[in-house]
Amino acid sequence: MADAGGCREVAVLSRGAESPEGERHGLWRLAVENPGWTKAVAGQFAMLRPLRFGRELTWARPLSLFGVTPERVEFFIQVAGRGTAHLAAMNPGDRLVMWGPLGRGFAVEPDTPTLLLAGGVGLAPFAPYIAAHPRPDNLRLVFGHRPPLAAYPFAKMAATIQAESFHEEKPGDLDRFTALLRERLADYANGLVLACGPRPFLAAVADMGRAAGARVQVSLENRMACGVGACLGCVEKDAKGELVQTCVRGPVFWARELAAFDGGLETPGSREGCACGN
Amino acid sequence: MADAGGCREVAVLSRGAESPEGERHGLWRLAVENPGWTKAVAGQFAMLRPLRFGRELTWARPLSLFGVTPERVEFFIQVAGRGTAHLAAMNPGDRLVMWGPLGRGFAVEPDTPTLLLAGGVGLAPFAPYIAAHPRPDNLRLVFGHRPPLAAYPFAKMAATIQAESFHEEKPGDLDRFTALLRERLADYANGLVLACGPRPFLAAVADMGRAAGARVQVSLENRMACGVGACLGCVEKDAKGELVQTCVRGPVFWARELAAFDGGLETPGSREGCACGN
Amino acid sequence: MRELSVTLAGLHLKNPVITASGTFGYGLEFSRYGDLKALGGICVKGLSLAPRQGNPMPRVAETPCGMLNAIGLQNCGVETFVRDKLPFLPWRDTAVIANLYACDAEEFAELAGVLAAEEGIAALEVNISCPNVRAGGILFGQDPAMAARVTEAVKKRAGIKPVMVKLSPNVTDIAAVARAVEAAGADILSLVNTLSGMSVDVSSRRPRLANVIGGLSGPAIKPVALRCVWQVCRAVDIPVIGMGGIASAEDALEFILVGAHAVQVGTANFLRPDFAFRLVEELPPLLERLGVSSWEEFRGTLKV
Amino acid sequence: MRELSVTLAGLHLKNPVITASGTFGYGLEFSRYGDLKALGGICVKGLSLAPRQGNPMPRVAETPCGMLNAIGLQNCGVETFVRDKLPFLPWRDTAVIANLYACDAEEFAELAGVLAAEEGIAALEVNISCPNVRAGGILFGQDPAMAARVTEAVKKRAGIKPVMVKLSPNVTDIAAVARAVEAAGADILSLVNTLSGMSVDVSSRRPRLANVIGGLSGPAIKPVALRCVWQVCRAVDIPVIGMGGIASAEDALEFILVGAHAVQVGTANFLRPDFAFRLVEELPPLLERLGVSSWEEFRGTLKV
Ligand SMILES: Cc1cc2nc3c(=O)[nH]c(=O)nc-3n(C[C@H](O)[C@H](O)[C@H](O)COP(=O)(O)OP(=O)(O)OC[C@H]3O[C@@H](n4cnc5c(N)ncnc54)[C@H](O)[C@@H]3O)c2cc1C
Ligand SMILES: Cc1cc2nc3c(=O)[nH]c(=O)nc-3n(C[C@H](O)[C@H](O)[C@H](O)COP(=O)(O)OP(=O)(O)OC[C@H]3O[C@@H](n4cnc5c(N)ncnc54)[C@H](O)[C@@H]3O)c2cc1C
Ligand SMILES: Cc1cc2nc3c(=O)[nH]c(=O)nc-3n(C[C@H](O)[C@H](O)[C@H](O)COP(=O)(O)O)c2cc1C
Ligand SMILES: Cc1cc2nc3c(=O)[nH]c(=O)nc-3n(C[C@H](O)[C@H](O)[C@H](O)COP(=O)(O)O)c2cc1C
Ligand code: FES
Ligand code: FES
Repeated sequence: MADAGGCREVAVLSRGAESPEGERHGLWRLAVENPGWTKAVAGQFAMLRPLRFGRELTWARPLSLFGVTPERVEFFIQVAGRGTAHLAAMNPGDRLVMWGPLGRGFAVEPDTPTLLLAGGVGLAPFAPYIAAHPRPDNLRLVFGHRPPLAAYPFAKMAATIQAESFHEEKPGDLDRFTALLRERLADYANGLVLACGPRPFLAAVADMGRAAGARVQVSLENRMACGVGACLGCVEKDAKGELVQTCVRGPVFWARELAAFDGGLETPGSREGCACGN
Repeated sequence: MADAGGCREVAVLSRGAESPEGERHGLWRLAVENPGWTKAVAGQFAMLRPLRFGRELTWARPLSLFGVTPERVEFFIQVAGRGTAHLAAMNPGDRLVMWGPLGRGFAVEPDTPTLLLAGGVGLAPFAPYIAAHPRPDNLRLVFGHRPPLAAYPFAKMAATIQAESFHEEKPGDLDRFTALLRERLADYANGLVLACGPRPFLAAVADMGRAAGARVQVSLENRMACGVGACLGCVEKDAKGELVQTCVRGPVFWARELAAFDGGLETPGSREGCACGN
Repeated sequence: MRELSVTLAGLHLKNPVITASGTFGYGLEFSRYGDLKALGGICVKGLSLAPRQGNPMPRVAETPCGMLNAIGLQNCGVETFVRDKLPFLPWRDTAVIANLYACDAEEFAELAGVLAAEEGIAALEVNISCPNVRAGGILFGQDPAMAARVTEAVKKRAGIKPVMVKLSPNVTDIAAVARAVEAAGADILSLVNTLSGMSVDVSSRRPRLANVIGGLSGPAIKPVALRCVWQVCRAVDIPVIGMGGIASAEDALEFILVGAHAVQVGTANFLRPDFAFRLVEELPPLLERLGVSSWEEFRGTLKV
Repeated sequence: MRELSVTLAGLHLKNPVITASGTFGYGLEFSRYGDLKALGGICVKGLSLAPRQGNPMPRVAETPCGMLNAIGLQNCGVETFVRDKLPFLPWRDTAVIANLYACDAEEFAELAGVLAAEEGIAALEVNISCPNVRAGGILFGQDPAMAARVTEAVKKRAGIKPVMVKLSPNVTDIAAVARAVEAAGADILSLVNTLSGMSVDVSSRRPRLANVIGGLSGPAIKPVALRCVWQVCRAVDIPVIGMGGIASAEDALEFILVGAHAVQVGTANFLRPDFAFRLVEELPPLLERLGVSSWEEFRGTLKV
């Protein structure tokens, strides 16, 4: 009935932190059975719903693909609330419902110098991106983080491409990080810039990237209920003013495609709405 | 603030079935930390609410005390629905909220010949009853069950008192079991009869016990939300026509105290009620 | 029980499972997760004459055993739907039900006229759980007279299509609204729409929905929905389609037991996108276990 | 934030946590689980003039994130309460609020008269979420005029006791009822009472409550309750006490944020009998974390 890319109940294969620091800061890897996915692109995501959610937690949680092999699908999770706390506490054999791979991933242009910009758990999609890229020498990663570096899978990624990290510890650090990003972006006129992280980070990257003449993609983390384009809960205004579902038209967009990132003034949401819950 | 008999969060110490048959039929022992209970009487119960109920399962579940030592409180659980399924799947270290000991237990009359009648998981309170009784030679147990005998802690109990079991397998068996009960009850004119099990079983025992001239106590398993006498959800009509909370006035009652078991015609519930949920 | 099909007021469903409006997109979004032909019916997202953008973000929030939404009826407009979506739906096998939203009775009628002409549309579902913009924002479905007026207007233009009116639970007396709508010519009633609700974040001191108020759906509301369906089934003679919080085959049968002919499943499609397909498959074994031999033998047989 | 106390219409509470009627017995049932003196207030089980037996069993059913009840207002009668229960409650420290139930306005007034004379009673809470037996079963709280009449009748006999009217959410327009009750002289409003709901068992084909219909409470209803409190706080000038589904300190503050002066906790007392006592203890650290320095600074400051 449903194809191999459909919705399946799968078991957890393993769960573990990158290091004791990861454990302490609620950063976990989770590997689950691969239900038969053959094609997946870095930047795509899956919806995961542990059976233990019961009826109390309604929605599955969207997570970026962190690794896909014929046997397993991997995720890298930061505990942010009740759902991710459940996910990060799953043990081998525990079962969850999963659907994916979903949405559109990052552009791959083997011969274009490509700058990867990650904030926090936004590092996740770049692991498979780097692994699948035909010309790792064309890639460069800048990673900003608050928990200690050892909590992240940064070292492995830095082993194959040029990579640097920035530890944000005190308030003033943010400005220094932004300065670092601007400096790096300056080298990417006509280059490709891929960004994943908190929304203010994406906004800053889009602005500075535009200024630098780079082509920028951002990966959005809008709140999602269905992940398949049906609920219209995750929409984002595109540059034409249309509201598009980030779960199917994204989560990765060209920054210039989106009203909030295209450099124009951000238009407030439509106000024609309706008081009924429909 | 709360005394030692109050409400406490405790950890599971161990969980296990009596035998593989017990496991197969969803019959489990659960031992949890003793939060400081010093006095407890067989027939009393506790309310147990695993933290994992979250907000989805509203009520704690009432379970008879199956054993109390200074270190642990034990229960014997039959999986009947979602709550008991959660309870029966708890692992050492898992936490639950527990309050008790609650209600009134069985009468102990050391020198009176006492017949214990248990149906299924209704066997649970008789384990501590037997263990605490000063004159086990005055006790006799008849135990009716559907899952195999090995699923229950019967053997241990039968080692200290006179005990027999009856395996109900086919429809006709119920009549033979009733006949056996009637035969045993005949020896207890002026004796004490304590019964715990499904309601129809209790009704039959009360009827036959009265006919035999025995003094009968029954332990009720009415649906309970609070366990402390506050919600008025668990009430039972007493012989005077008053509705009393089984959680505080019971769960153990003299059969003659209750309208449904005193041999009179069962009066239908009051119909003065109110359509509002209050 | 072999025969799952049910026909109500001329609307034939191969089984009583319909996906609820706004929770199943235009249907096609789910074709990857099951065979759309297996469903009894598909109610598409509320359609208006012109395309609508809906409310600002955030529009959805999770709540205990449920969710709030204030999508604001974003949709592609009836024209685009008819041209770009409907042809790709398996409407010869599965009843495609158009859910109608408009700001006044005239607009409702016009919308009905457009859809009445479409072979692929099996029935019209009139969503009266929305504010009457002309009447100061009170919902059509909260006033029996207004609800009746919309029903009449739609009925006049619906041609042979069965007209189903979808009731709001946010009323003092849902049976009164149901009776008014029945008297106005509705062929079928569907209920309930969402409960009016709200959620706030104490840290940011902001509402979790930009619209402040939204609609509560999911298992949390099932007891209210079931009560409404029970009351309406006793109040009217036309068939009723029940919904609200259905998250299992048992839940679906609860609605049939109190008198509904069919059910819609909404929020559960978000629990897993193959939910409705699985529900269709879970019904026969459950009916078997319960010893039910036909819908007639089971429907409305609650022992009270 | 050190000072948790709040005074509304002359009713002084040492903190804004009140246990809700029908979920905390007569208070004494909980003395084993905490110090009753630590609570802001205790609303006792609905009292009527004569003792009542209530509805037949079963009277309670569990639902997703909530429960249904149809106790039918079983209570020992006002006389027994005043004689046998009230003297043992710590009413000098904790506001003891009497919840009143009656079948018509006259009976309500009589009940108010009895309680007005009792020093130990801090306020009267009038439960109008019950059928007016004389008016064919419609609830007092579903009709603004009837609700106003009961309020007036009680107010006349209440002497100096603040009169709090408890609203039902089962209405089309709760703000209209609130305004009517305010105009009739109510000093405080409390809301919400339970949502009308139902649950059935498909195997036995029976309702899970003997009374068929009952009241839904617990976390499931919180979004509806919060919406009602928000709407009422914007509609009236008298203080409001919010309730419905509160199961954490955050939940309690949500109600204050939308404008309530205090909260009641009901079903959560069944989650664990020390719930209300713990809630009182959890408020100060949470307020600290949120940087709230006084109730005035926080109450009703939702940013919309
Ligand atoms: C396409 C996509 C890919 C993502 N990839 C990853 C990843 O690889 N690793 C990772 O740790 N996190 C990822 N996230 C974020 C992750 O989904 C959220 O942190 C998670 O859903 C929060 O759920 P919760 O129950 O733990 O928190 P909640 O208690 O529900 O909320 C905590 C915070 O998260 C926000 N939030 C809640 N639900 C969602 C949702 N469905 N989507 C986005 N935000 C939400 C809330 O508004 C709140 O601010 C991704 C999100 C998206 C949309
Ligand atoms: C004083 C007392 C002592 C008990 N001792 C034991 C014991 O030692 N071992 C044991 O296995 N069981 C015992 N029970 C029964 C046990 O509490 C129920 O089986 C359990 O609550 C059912 O919960 P559930 O979620 O698994 O089932 P549900 O899915 O809630 O319901 C399954 C069935 O149990 C009934 N039921 C639901 N809730 C309750 C409730 N709170 N009380 C009684 N019946 C209920 C339902 O009506 C239904 O028929 C006792 C009950 C009481 C009142
Ligand atoms: C995100 C969302 C969007 C909805 N949109 C519509 C709509 O456009 N028209 C409509 O009549 N009902 C709409 N509804 C209401 C559902 O169709 C259904 O009546 C309600 O959700 C209750 O059912 P449930 O608990 O199974 O979800 C919507 C519900 C949700 C959750
Ligand atoms: C078992 C039970 C009995 C109740 N009895 C009364 C009552 O006698 N009078 C009254 O005004 N409200 C009564 N209520 C309603 C509660 O006081 C409260 O308004 C409602 O449960 C919503 O709050 P909650 O979700 O915190 O429980 C009762 C509620 C429950 C669950
Ligand atoms: S998450 Fe539902 S449309 Fe994108
Ligand atoms: S269980 Fe609440 S009164 Fe007995």
